Amino acid sequence: MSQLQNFTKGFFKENPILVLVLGTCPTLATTSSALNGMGMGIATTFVLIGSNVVISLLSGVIPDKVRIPAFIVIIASFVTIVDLVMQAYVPSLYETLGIFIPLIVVNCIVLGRAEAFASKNSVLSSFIDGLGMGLGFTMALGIMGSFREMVGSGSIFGYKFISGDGILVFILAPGAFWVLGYLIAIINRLKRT
Amino acid sequence: MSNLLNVSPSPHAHGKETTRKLMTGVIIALVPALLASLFYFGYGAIIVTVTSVASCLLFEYLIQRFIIKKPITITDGSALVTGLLLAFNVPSNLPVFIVVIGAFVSIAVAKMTFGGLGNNPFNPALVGRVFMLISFPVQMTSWPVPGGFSTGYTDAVTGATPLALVKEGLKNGETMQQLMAQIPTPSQMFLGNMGGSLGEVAAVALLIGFVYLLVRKIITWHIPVSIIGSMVVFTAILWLINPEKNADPMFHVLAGGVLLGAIFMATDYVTSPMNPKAMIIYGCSIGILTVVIRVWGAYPEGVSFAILIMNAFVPLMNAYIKPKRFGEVIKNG
Amino acid sequence: MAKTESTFKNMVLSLTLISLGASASLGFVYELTKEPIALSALNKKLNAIREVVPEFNNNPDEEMFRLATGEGDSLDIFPAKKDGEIVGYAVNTYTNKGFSGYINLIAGFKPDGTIINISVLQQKETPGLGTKMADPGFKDQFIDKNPSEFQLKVRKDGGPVDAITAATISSRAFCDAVQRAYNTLEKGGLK
Amino acid sequence: MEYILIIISAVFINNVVLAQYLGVCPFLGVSNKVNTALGMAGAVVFVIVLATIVTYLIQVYVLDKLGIAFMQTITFILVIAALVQMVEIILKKISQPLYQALGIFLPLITTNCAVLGVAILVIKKDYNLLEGVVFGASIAVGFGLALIILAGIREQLELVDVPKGMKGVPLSLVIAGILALAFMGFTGIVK
Amino acid sequence: MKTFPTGGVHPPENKLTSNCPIQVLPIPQSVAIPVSQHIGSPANIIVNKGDSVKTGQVIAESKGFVSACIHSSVSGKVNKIDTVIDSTGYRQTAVFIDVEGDEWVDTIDRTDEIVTEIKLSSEEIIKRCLQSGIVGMGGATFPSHVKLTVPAGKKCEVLIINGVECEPYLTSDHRLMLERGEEVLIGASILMKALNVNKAMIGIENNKRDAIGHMTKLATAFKGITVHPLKVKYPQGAEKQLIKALINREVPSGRLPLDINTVVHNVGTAFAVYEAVQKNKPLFERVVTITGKTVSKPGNYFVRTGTPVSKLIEAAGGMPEDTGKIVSGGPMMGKALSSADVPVVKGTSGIILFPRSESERTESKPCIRCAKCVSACALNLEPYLLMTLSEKGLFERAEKERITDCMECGSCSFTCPAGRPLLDYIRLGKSTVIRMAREKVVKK
Amino acid sequence: MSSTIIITVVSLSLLSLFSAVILYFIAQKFKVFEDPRIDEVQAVLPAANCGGCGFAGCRNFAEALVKAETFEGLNCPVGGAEVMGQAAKILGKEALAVEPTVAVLLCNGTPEFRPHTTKYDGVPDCRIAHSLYLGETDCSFGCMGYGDCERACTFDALHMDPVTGLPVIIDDKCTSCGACVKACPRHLIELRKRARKERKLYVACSNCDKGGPARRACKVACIACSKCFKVCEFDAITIENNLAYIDATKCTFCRKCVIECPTNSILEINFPPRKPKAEAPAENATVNP
Ligand SMILES: Cc1cc2nc3c(=O)[nH]c(=O)nc-3n(C[C@H](O)[C@H](O)[C@H](O)COP(=O)(O)O)c2cc1C
Ligand SMILES: Cc1cc2nc3c(=O)[nH]c(=O)nc-3n(C[C@H](O)[C@H](O)[C@H](O)COP(=O)(O)O)c2cc1C
Ligand SMILES: Cc1cc2nc3c(=O)[nH]c(=O)nc-3n(C[C@H](O)[C@H](O)[C@H](O)COP(=O)(O)O)c2cc1C
Ligand SMILES: Cc1cc2nc3c(=O)[nH]c(=O)nc-3n(C[C@H](O)[C@H](O)[C@H](O)CO)c2cc1C
Ligand code: SF4
Ligand code: SF4
Ligand code: SF4
Ligand code: SF4
Ligand code: FES
Repeated sequence: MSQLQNFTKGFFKENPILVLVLGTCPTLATTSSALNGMGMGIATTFVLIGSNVVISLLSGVIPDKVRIPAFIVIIASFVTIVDLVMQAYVPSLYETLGIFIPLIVVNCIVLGRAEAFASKNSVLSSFIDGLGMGLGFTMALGIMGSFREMVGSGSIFGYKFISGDGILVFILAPGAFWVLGYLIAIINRLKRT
Repeated sequence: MSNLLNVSPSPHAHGKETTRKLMTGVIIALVPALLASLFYFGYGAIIVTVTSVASCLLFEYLIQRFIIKKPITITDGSALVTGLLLAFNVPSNLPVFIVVIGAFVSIAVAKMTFGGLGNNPFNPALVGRVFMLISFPVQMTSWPVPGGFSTGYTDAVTGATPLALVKEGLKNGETMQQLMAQIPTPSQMFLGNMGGSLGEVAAVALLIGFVYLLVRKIITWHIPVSIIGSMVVFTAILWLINPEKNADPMFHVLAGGVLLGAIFMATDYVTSPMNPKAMIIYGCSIGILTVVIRVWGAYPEGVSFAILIMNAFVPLMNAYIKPKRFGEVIKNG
Repeated sequence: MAKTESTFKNMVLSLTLISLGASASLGFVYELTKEPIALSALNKKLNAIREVVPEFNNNPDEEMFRLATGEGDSLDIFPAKKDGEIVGYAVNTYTNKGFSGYINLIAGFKPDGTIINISVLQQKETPGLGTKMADPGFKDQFIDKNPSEFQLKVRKDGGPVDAITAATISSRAFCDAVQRAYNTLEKGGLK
Repeated sequence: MEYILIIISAVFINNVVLAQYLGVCPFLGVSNKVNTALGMAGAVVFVIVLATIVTYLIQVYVLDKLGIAFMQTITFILVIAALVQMVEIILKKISQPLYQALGIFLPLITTNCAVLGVAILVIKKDYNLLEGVVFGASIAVGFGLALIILAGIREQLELVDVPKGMKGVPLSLVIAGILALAFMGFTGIVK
Repeated sequence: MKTFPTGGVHPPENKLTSNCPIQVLPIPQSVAIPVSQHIGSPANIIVNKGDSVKTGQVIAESKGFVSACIHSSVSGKVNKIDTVIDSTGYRQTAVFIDVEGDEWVDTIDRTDEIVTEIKLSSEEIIKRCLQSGIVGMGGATFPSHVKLTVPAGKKCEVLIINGVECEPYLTSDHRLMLERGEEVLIGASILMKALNVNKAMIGIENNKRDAIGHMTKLATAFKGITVHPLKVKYPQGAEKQLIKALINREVPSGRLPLDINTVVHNVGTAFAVYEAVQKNKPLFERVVTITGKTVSKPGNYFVRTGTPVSKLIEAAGGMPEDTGKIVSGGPMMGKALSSADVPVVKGTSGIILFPRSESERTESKPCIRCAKCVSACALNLEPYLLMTLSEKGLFERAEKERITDCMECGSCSFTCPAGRPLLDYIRLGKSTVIRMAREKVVKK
Repeated sequence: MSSTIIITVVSLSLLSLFSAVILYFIAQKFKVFEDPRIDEVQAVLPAANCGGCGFAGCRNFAEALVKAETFEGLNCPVGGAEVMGQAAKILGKEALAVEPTVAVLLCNGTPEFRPHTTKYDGVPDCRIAHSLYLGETDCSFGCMGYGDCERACTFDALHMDPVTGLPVIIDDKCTSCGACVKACPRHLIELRKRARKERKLYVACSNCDKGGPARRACKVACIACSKCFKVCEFDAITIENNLAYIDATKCTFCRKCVIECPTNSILEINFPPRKPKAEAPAENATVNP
């Protein structure tokens, strides 16, 4: 696989949310607006890249039996770093994303990539994989966030384009579930044709 | 084709009922309530009803035609029933665009997503209504006061429903006795002279429909009776404990959408249990949940939520509550 | 690359080493971000205060003091000073009467008790209804009003405040919180 | 009363999956059969209660004591991972039937964000140990409730023809959305 | 008025021929007598091509316990032994006889005199039933001697005579009770004697008031026999429902009436038993209703077995132009025939001709989960579920849902507003489940 | 280094140490032995999970293969010899040569040859129609055409021809899994040995009635006249139950029987056209390409 394919697969063919349906919780929770969604996406991307690189570096020395705990430690460190950095420099975003920043650690995408890709591939490939997957994730969150924000509050990236409210349900839980559900259905449909 | 003999497995006879006839029956049963709503809310009621029915039919048609690509079945009448009931569940001055959005959610999300008639686990009209209630709380909770047939559409005088009055009053620390003066009398409520969704106000009209449905054997008594029965029992207990803070059972039954819900919405075949035992459990649960939401929850009215919540349990009930099969118990006689 | 065998020694060793590396770098990042984190927390507070009082050049957070409400608790008062002179007080106030209970506001008062501005810090009201209390459309009606003559009551209760449509309860609660702040200031004699 | 409110709130009003968006992956994944859903629900209750206790103790007696609260994420997840493994083994040893019933779900639980989420929430909400346990158990019960309902509906839908593209995850998500909508009816029962 | 408690439907009765006295259908030129006219193993043919036979002569002997003898219904020459498509829808072995005159076996008492006194003992009666080829005339054609042989350890307390005739259109039992009431009652007494019971109950639906009146009057002369009017409801004639209606006992699932100490026999069977025992006349003739809304001369006929259905149709004024379906039996449980050449057999209770407009099924639409099928099922099964399960091939679950209890009454398909072919699939599931169970036993 | 860092390092290392130790013991104590070859074998199987091998899915079959002494009676019809060879290599066993087969339909009763005598108005399902009666034609053995076999085929190898009403098997796609054979209530589908160029020669009829009724029901029915039996020099033809059958393992494709058959019941498929009198069979052959 060329590095380009390696990079682009995360956007459509193996999009972590829309195709693999991993990491649904942050997807649902943080996409009440486009900015929040993308913030979450970027935080995850950082963790993905970091853990992918480190794991592919260390994969030779980690014995199989402690592979998972070792990966978890590595991932958790990056998550904590993101946590601290965001708290320091983007406090308002940090507050809205709340508990979902530490929860990146259990996001199946991260561990999944570590297991399935980084532990078996070169550092460069792993970096690109992490970047592609992360940006794919960010893109999906961005799409969901923009849609929910547009319909739910009548604004886009915080700029209101209608007076009054949108269709509130879309920024609440039911809207989150529905938008993701139909998005995946559309992707399924596109995939078939 | 030719004049060959037909051969098919038995039975060779079929009853008169068809899906369409049943749906038509429901529509006929809804006519008294529709007339009552015209009488009380004027042409706002017509605008809302027509919009709702038309959009339900249109959305069903469009989805079947262009998305699912299956035979078009809008003539079976189920979308019409959904449209009518959706309209019956909203204030008569609801802006048209909200009605259209609600109809879209009812048909597209709650019904066609699952493949259409017969498959949906949740009552489409109620999904639409709750969606609108949460999305457009302001519009969905300003109720026109009955103003007679010539009431305008947008300029109607609004007021609170009896349930909302009681809820807010109790929250403000008023006693039931003080509130009694503000709410309509039981006979006014029975006839439907109060604020509320356009189809839910006239108890008498709904009961006429109920009798019709029973006589035509479209529904059985189990669900409506157990809903109302359990509500009466539960509210009576609360009322006897503290009549200062709790409304009487009569009020609870007549106010709000209990009758509409119990007779027409909880009984929706598709989303209700399939055997009498389960139906009674389902009905009682709806009754109790309604009271819980009304008395302790944020919403003054809980029927819609209660039915939707119990809809979710219907598949489990169908799977685990079975009728007693004939010959199951070995009787020594 | 030859895989390391899963022996006991290797397992423990590698895991420990990884943890060592991880924790060391974490500790390091923590040290690095400690200060910015504290700073951003402070900034947030100051920004909120800035929103509700005129320009100041002291550090209100450092000069913060508490005043009893008379209801058994106390409120945080942040004095804003320009060149050493009090230009206003930011009062961190609350109410429990919201539709969903607790609401936290910060209200700015001129030394004479006139409301400068109000900012909602925390609330759990219903989206689309109670949440509108943070919109200018509602809260701006309080600006430049002095609670001594401007009764903090909604129209339904006979006051001059226009309640949010279909959210009288939240509006009432809002008034209640502001009233509490005003009362506290008044009692503290700072008015 | 306090506890009852915690229970009602966690099970119905702030249901983990339907309102807090935690544990959505297993909610979607293990909900095709009522029986499996029951097994999973049991396993989650068990693990969450255990994890809540252990992480609570670690937070209070290690992290807070040593002033390294920022290490919460990494320690919690390690502890949970190890705990789940241990539970699996012990279960295998002491009760084969129980292992058979719950065992297969245990590995799934490590990456269930509900477990870590609850552990963190308990600390965030400043619960004491008992409250934390009750809260955790109720969250798990809420998870189980949502899971079983969805499984029931999906089992029924297995028997009818749903549009092809909607089959599986999309349909489950739409159902979850409607369930979330329905559960909003409980709003306000606990303030 | 008594009836069974749950389920049931009320199809339009259409009993067009209830006032048509039974006529005798002329003997046709040739007959084809299938050797399997009953449940159980087919009989062994004992005649050869070219043999001359007399009316009432045995042409095939019963083979095994559950089997019945077959008698020639005419006199004449055996033309061939070949296959004929019968009401099972398949080709079956049959004896083809060219009719010559009508010469009866001399042991048969051909007088009109009614013999009241029962001379034979219990064992002799059972033996006579076997020899005379008596099978259940209520539809299942189960060899009657088997039902009369009460196994050791079991006891019959009450005999139930099934005069319900709950199927629409059919009137053969009705006419038989009206015209041969006394013989039926003597037949019932014979059955009582064979079963060693002293109580018999005759259940008749209330749409046959004249028969109820007539039988009640006659029954006063018979000790232990009572007549019970029943509310009109399909499938009251099914034995489990009839027992429930009459004596309020439920036959346990998968068991026989005898397990709750009853035996059910049809009135036609009682009449055949009378003729066999008192007149020594084997079963080669029966009452058949020929009817249909478009039929010009519907009526009830005594028909010799082996007579092609077309002869009966001729007698009724010929086949109407627009006939779309010929059904043997009632509209609810009867079999559609693939041609009019099918021979009348012992179990043929009626032939109904449906006009084309009534012979097509309605389109099958999605189930609206109205539960009407559930409330129509007299056995409290859940037809909608059974259908789906067997449609999707989930036979194990279908078995758990007791698909094998289904008696195939068709009430569910009849009521379904969506026109779903419930019973078609349930039947498929039921037979598959039974086959699977049998295979399991064989494997073990 | 500040104290925080030290505390951090120490505590986390201890924690990791602790969990590593535990995990080690866990791994040691509770090893579950599962033959790794099962996975390997499963990996080479086609993953169609069609059950054609007689086991409940590919994994079960892999287990059976690993356990089995010899491969006798074990075959994956979908993967064929190739896959069985690979599996044999993994397990170090001998793969038995299994002759590749393909599904053929033993009925050629198109409406042209077999007129309809009734109209079936029940559920379009062969099993249901079969249990009801002999079918829309007078042949109680022939294809009813409601496509149970088509629905059973997971490889898209079998389709109902709307004109003939008979299933058509696409040789290339058929994996000879046998699902259709099991599905057909009339046992009309046979798995026959595959021959060069997909040639086939067989009696396309299953009618066990005697000649008269058989012929009346269908013009191309086998009437068991024995002409083919007599002409066959290789003992490939047997006649039983009023029906001729050609044993594919004995048949040499000499095609003499085809000419003999008075009712054209024997189909020859994928043969080069005959020179002199090709009309009758060729016309037949077009029905079932
Ligand atoms: C689900 C729901 C949520 C509500 N949320 C609020 C709220 O957040 N704030 C509020 O003041 N009223 C809220 N209300 C409305 C109150 O119950 C009450 O009806 C309203 O405050 C009366 O105000 P009005 O007189 O302005 O209509 C809500 C009502 C419902 C049904
Ligand atoms: C396999 C089988 C065995 C039966 N065995 C007996 C029996 O031993 N004794 C008896 O009285 N009836 C027996 N019956 C007759 C049934 O009780 C019943 O009368 C008969 O099947 C006709 O009933 P139906 O027309 O309601 O289907 C048997 C029936 C079947 C199908
Ligand atoms: C659905 C159903 C309806 C039946 N209706 C009648 C009926 O109307 N009259 C009748 O004599 N037998 C009817 N039978 C057959 C009876 O169950 C029973 O087999 C019969 O009365 C036994 O008597 P026999 O063995 O003398 O035929 C029906 C059976 C079924 C399953
Ligand atoms: C008795 C009865 C009640 C019904 N109630 C509703 C209802 O409450 N809401 C609705 O959308 N459709 C209702 N329908 C129509 C129809 O069943 C419904 O649209 C299906 O849920 C769509 O699959 C009803 C139909 C009947 C026969
Ligand atoms: S045919 Fe079977 S399932 Fe249907 S109503 Fe009759 S007994 Fe019940
Ligand atoms: S009667 Fe028909 S539509 Fe109603 S539940 Fe039964 S199968 Fe479904
Ligand atoms: S045609 Fe038959 S044998 Fe061939 S693949 Fe399809 S189902 Fe299997
Ligand atoms: S071959 Fe068999 S299964 Fe296929 S259509 Fe013909 S009868 Fe049906
Ligand atoms: S992201 Fe929450 S469980 Fe997977």
